[in-house]
Amino acid sequence: MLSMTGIRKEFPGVVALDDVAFRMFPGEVHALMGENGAGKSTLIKVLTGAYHVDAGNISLNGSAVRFAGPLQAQQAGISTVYQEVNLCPNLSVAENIFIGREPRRLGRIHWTAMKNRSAELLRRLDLDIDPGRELGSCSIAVQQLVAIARAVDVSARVLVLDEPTSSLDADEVATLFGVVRTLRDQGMAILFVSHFIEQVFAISDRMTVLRNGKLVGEYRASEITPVDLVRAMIGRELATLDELEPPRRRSGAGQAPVFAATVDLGRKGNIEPFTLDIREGEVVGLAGLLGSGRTELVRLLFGADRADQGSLRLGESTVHLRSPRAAIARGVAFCPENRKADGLVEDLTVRENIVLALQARRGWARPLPRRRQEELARSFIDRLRIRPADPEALVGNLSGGNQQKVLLARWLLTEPRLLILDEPTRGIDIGAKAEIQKLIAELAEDGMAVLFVSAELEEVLRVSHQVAVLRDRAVVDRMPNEGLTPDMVLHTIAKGEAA
Amino acid sequence: MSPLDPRYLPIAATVAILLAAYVFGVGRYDAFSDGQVLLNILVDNAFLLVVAVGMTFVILTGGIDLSVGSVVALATVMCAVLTEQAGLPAVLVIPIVLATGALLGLGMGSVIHYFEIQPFVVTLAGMFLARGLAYTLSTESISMDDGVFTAIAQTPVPLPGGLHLSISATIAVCVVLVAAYLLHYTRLGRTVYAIGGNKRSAFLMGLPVARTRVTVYTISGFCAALGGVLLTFYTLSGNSLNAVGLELDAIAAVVIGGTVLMGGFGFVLGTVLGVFVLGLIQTLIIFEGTLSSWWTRIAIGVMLLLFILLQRLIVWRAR
Amino acid sequence: GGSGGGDSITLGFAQVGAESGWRTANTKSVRQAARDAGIELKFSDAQQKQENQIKAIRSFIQQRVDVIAFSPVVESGWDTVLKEAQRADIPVVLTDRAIDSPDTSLYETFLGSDFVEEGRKAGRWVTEEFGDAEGTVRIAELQGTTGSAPANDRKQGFAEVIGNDAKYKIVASQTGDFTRAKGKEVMEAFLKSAGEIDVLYAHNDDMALGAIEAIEGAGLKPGEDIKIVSVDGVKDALQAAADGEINYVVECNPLLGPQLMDLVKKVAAGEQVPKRVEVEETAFDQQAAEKALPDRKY
Amino acid sequence: MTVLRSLARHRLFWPAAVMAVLLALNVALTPSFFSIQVRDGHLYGSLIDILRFGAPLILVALGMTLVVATRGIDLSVGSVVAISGAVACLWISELPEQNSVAGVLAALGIALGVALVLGLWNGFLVSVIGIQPIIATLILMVAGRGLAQLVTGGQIITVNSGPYRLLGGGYWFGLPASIIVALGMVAAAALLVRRSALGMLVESVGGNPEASRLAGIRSRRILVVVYAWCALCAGLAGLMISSNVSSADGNNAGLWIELDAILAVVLGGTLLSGGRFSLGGTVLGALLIQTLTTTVYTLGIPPESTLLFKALVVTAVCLIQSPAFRARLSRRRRPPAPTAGRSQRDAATEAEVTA
Ligand SMILES: Nc1ncnc2c1ncn2[C@@H]1O[C@H](COP(=O)(O)OP(=O)(O)OP(=O)(O)O)[C@@H](O)[C@H]1O
Ligand SMILES: Nc1ncnc2c1ncn2[C@@H]1O[C@H](COP(=O)(O)OP(=O)(O)OP(=O)(O)O)[C@@H](O)[C@H]1O
Ligand SMILES: [Mg+2]
Ligand SMILES: [Mg+2]
Repeated sequence: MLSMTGIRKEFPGVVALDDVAFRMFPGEVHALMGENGAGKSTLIKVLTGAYHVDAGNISLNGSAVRFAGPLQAQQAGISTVYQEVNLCPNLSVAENIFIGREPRRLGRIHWTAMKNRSAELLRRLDLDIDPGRELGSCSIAVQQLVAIARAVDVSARVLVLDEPTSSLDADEVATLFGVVRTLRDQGMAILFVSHFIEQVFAISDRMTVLRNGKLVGEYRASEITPVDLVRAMIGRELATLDELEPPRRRSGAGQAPVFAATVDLGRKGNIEPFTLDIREGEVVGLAGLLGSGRTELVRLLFGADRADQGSLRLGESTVHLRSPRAAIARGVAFCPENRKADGLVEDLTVRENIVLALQARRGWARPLPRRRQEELARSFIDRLRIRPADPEALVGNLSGGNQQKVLLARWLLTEPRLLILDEPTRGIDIGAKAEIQKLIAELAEDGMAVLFVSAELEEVLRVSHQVAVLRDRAVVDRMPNEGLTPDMVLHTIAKGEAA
Repeated sequence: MSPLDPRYLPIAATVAILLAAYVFGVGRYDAFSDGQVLLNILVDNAFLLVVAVGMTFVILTGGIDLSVGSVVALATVMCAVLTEQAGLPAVLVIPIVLATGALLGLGMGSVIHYFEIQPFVVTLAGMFLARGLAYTLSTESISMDDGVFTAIAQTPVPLPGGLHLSISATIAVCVVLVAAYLLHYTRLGRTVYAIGGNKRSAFLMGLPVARTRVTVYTISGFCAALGGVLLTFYTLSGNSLNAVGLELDAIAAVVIGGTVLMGGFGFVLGTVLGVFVLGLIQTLIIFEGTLSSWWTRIAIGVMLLLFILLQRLIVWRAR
Repeated sequence: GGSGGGDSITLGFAQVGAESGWRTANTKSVRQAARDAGIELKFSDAQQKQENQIKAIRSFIQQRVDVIAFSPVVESGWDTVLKEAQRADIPVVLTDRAIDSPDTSLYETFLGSDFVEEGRKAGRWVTEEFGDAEGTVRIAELQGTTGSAPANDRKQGFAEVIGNDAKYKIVASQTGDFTRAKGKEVMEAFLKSAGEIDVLYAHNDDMALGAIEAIEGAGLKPGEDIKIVSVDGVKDALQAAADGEINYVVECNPLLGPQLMDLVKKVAAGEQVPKRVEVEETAFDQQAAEKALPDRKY
Repeated sequence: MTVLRSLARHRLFWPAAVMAVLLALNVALTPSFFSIQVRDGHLYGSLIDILRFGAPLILVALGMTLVVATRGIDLSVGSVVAISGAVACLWISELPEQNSVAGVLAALGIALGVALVLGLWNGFLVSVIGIQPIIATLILMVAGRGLAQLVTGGQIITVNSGPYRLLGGGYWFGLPASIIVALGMVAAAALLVRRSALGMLVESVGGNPEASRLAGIRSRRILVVVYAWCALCAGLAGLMISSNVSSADGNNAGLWIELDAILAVVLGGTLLSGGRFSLGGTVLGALLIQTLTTTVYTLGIPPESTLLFKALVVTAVCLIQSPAFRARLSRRRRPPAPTAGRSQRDAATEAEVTA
């Protein structure tokens, strides 16, 4: 139904796609796989006309097409969720879903109908939020779901989903897959990108693997094993997938001194007062459902939002954080979930983004020597495998996963005493993810306190010594990670009290 | 606090301050309570209002249009030259002038969008161009005694209570209503907001970014030309030195009205209030009538500051 | 007259702005004279914008002042608002600049100077000075702000006079925006690109003063190598004339406050006044400048 | 060839090329245009004039560059120019001995001090109160002009002070002092910004304010510093302008210079949406504008057509600088060549947005 052949796309200095072929069939889910920077998103943008293609052919239903822009692609029945949430933060949720095809009456936009219909659509995705709410104030996960809601509503023939699940938890993923399967059964062709191997195998019928902008191969899901798939992606031999994954943590840290402790810290309208302590050398994972307040909790600890009640002790002194700067000065680092809005400065280079926090702490008068900056940048480029491995590349030009690595590098570099990571592995490929998990373990071993947030419960359980559970913006439980299984945690979440 | 949508807070704040300033004026100056004083703010600023409404569209997309003042001047000169010197009838002249403004806007919008040049420079070049064209047409100021222009200029629109508006002011009110409708109830309007929120996202969402951006500058050019026509009614003359620096007044009105210069947030109603703020400041100063030239400027600056500080304060408190 | 406050006269005065020292002297004179004459003055500064002036006049009407006076920013475009004044029975006095309305009933009288005549005076001086010079007389002209009435008129008057003889040639003409800094900058460029220059005609003194510095910088003697004639007659210019750097200054008198107040009183009392009153103005050569210098106030 | 091509890729190549064309135009009309003579022991010539009259604009634009890099804009520079000149001249005119160096230095110090205070005020409004920069500085633009007139009493204050003349109209080592001062400031700024971390932090604050806050950058302080610096530059430019004509004109000094300054910044390749900035580009932009002005004089373009000419040149510079425009031009002839340079990403992604 849709086929692309001989696709080539060059950016200044980088060949992002080189002679790539890709095809889709109605009633099938086709997964596009590859490491960070392999060219998946670029292929999608080439398909929808968001990028001009340098060479190659695209045909839809047998006739050659070349879209001048996403508008045309949409009109031709291709509906897309791009990787970075590409919505308008200043508009309401409902508008983001319907803009461009608002329900109208007598030629004017019918606002009530729009609100009602979007509420309905959101319910279909199990999302209960006010359609009138400004999108920018919603968490990344919600934004991702809104983008999906926007895409699935069109009477499209092709649905393209670029990492739609990167910040969704298991429940939402299940809901999404339900929707996707229905659409597939109605004969829609679906392109799906994800770094979660299990998800890919759970949903897709066919897979295409890219590596370094080149086509590796196309496989039927039933004819390939996860190990082979990963091997195709990373291009090296693997015995088992476990080779990539570090062993699971057990509760440790024992009786090391407490580094951070809150007593009834809270903020009206954001998060209920909570009491939590984190020891040096201990990784505390935060588990909870979408909107349970994990992000809000960690923002309070970092002073990104100001607490209006309770107290916080960092190290030896009780502090009242008025700004992130105050937190940083006391050895706290915070890697935010929304890398685009809160994290990276896209106009600056990889090097500059990496040293930014360190430089901010030193103040403007004591610049890091250029040579030192390069050393630091290079060491993280190597460790986290940032591609392209060029410290002078502009961060805005990097692929999503690589951007995330840069952000992470910035905070690892500051060598904090408490490292807060909000969805640090969002959009990162399995190889690098394992690397990061290993790194966290090492850091903790060296005495760093870590607060770890992830929508992927597995991951939380793998890296943390302790798991704190949130529900309805309150901390409901905290348990040592001994023999914990995802089900046990989910049970706690569901019940809203200690298991 | 009442559950007022935070987006409307700046507007509510501005209304409150405007009221306070008005009450202050009524208490201090005898003739101030005359309802005509308020209406005159509208009558005297009708052209600014129209220009500012056009500017609102542009700023909402995150752009800026510096050419409006010059386009206003060009429009007045064109009106005068075409009627007085070329002898064309007003019914022909006015459409020609409006089309010229729209065309200039269209040109600038196209260059801005298709060649990706910053709006600031393009419209600055447009500003030079329009003023240069006005000079080329005439460096003298030209009086007009065309029947239609005179009639429109001098026919008051009676209101109850012995008050009256001008036809220009009525046109300005219509423009405001049309603009509010466009922005709130049409796809064009919503796309304007979307582009202001994030141009790239708007593009990826499949919105007609190119068309909308060009349209927005066309609207602004049209509004500027219309403002020029209204100014021609107002002064019954054409003068190439008209409206120097008007672009700043227009931008100020838009921004005081709560529209964010980066785009994406704001309302036409805010712009109306912004124009009223500027007009009221001026009226207060004229009524005071004792300030020297420099104290006049200082007072304008200080009152502007007060308005904005109060606005911020109210918004802060309410949050 | 209106029904303003009791027995004293209220005068609404809408000034152009404060764009030059000349204008400020004009404003000061009006204020001082109003105070001396016991007239209550409502003053408004239009910042060079006609719209603002119209607004001011409108608000004067609202406030029912007894007399309105204003220096129009431009000549045209006053009919509507002046009709309103007429309807409200408030007499209007024009100062400094005239308006071109055919309906002269809209104002009682005009008090001010004739810019075209000033240009002619400058031109006449040039023709006298170079009457018997051989060959072409090469003239550089520093114009005022493009499109402004004094610039247009002074240019026109000057051109009228020198246009009679082909030997006078304007070899360079550019706007200096009525300021010293621009006058200097433009003159520097003239000196390099326009070749020999015999006379400089500046539309106001400030540009001439700036040009003098440029001429000196080029190693020439202002007033000798290049003759200079300018308009206005501010103190610094008379000083320069006395020092031999400017040859001729055409006066444009800003001090019309006392004359204005006389007219205002008469108009308010309903007396008949002449439709046009000229301000007393002269012109200075270098000797006259030296003599006038001690009592120059502006 | 390759050298040429890599030169052509440099983002300042095109403005520089336009400037060269303008200069060539001048030479064609006035053959002596490039000649630089030594007169009374100092350099004299049209090129020197361009630098000399361009010096104040360079200064103002220099300050403006950093403000623009933080996503701001400073409309008040014109007023600051007027105020600082007025303050200095007022002070000097009241000295018993106008030629006293100490007195003049004090005047300069006070004037710059006042400018600094005004800059701090702008910075305060923008960073602490959180007013949008264009409005915050509009306040000072309006009121500041009034302040300048208040200081001068609406008249022109003429001073007669040798030492004061030096700054704007005098010569050091045969070179106009204003050029030396302006270049000195440019060098100082470049050093300050690129040798310290200030430049990077400014670009970060301009590029993404929220991310910068979360990275622990003191954005407020940086904003204040930047506005203060901008006002300081404007103040110095004001001194230069007033010293050049030995007088202070509170009404007209620096009128509309903010537009020229912003234009210089933008022509120099800095985006008004903040982020990356280029001091060298700004200097080039300012010189381009001054060359344009001078060209108008030498070509003898009548004042009523000056603006048309300016519109033409500005449009030409912008178009030729725009990668999209060049791509469109060359797409007609041959397949597109990849554009390179500073705004790689912008060039690439924006081109897509345009489609
Ligand atoms: N606008 C651009 N300019 C320059 N290079 C780009 C641009 N966009 C993408 N690239 C480069 O193209 C390559 C492919 O990027 P792409 O975003 O397609 O990767 P991806 O497979 O989606 O990776 P991820 O899993 O991290 O999202 C990367 O090397 C990236 O640096
Ligand atoms: N279902 C929901 N209903 C209402 N508000 C929600 C919901 N989900 C998220 N939000 C809002 O989104 C914002 C972000 O929530 P927060 O990011 O703290 O949640 P989280 O636990 O980090 O979840 P996420 O997985 O979405 O990141 C909060 O303002 C929260 O109120
Ligand atoms: Mg991707
Ligand atoms: Mg979260």
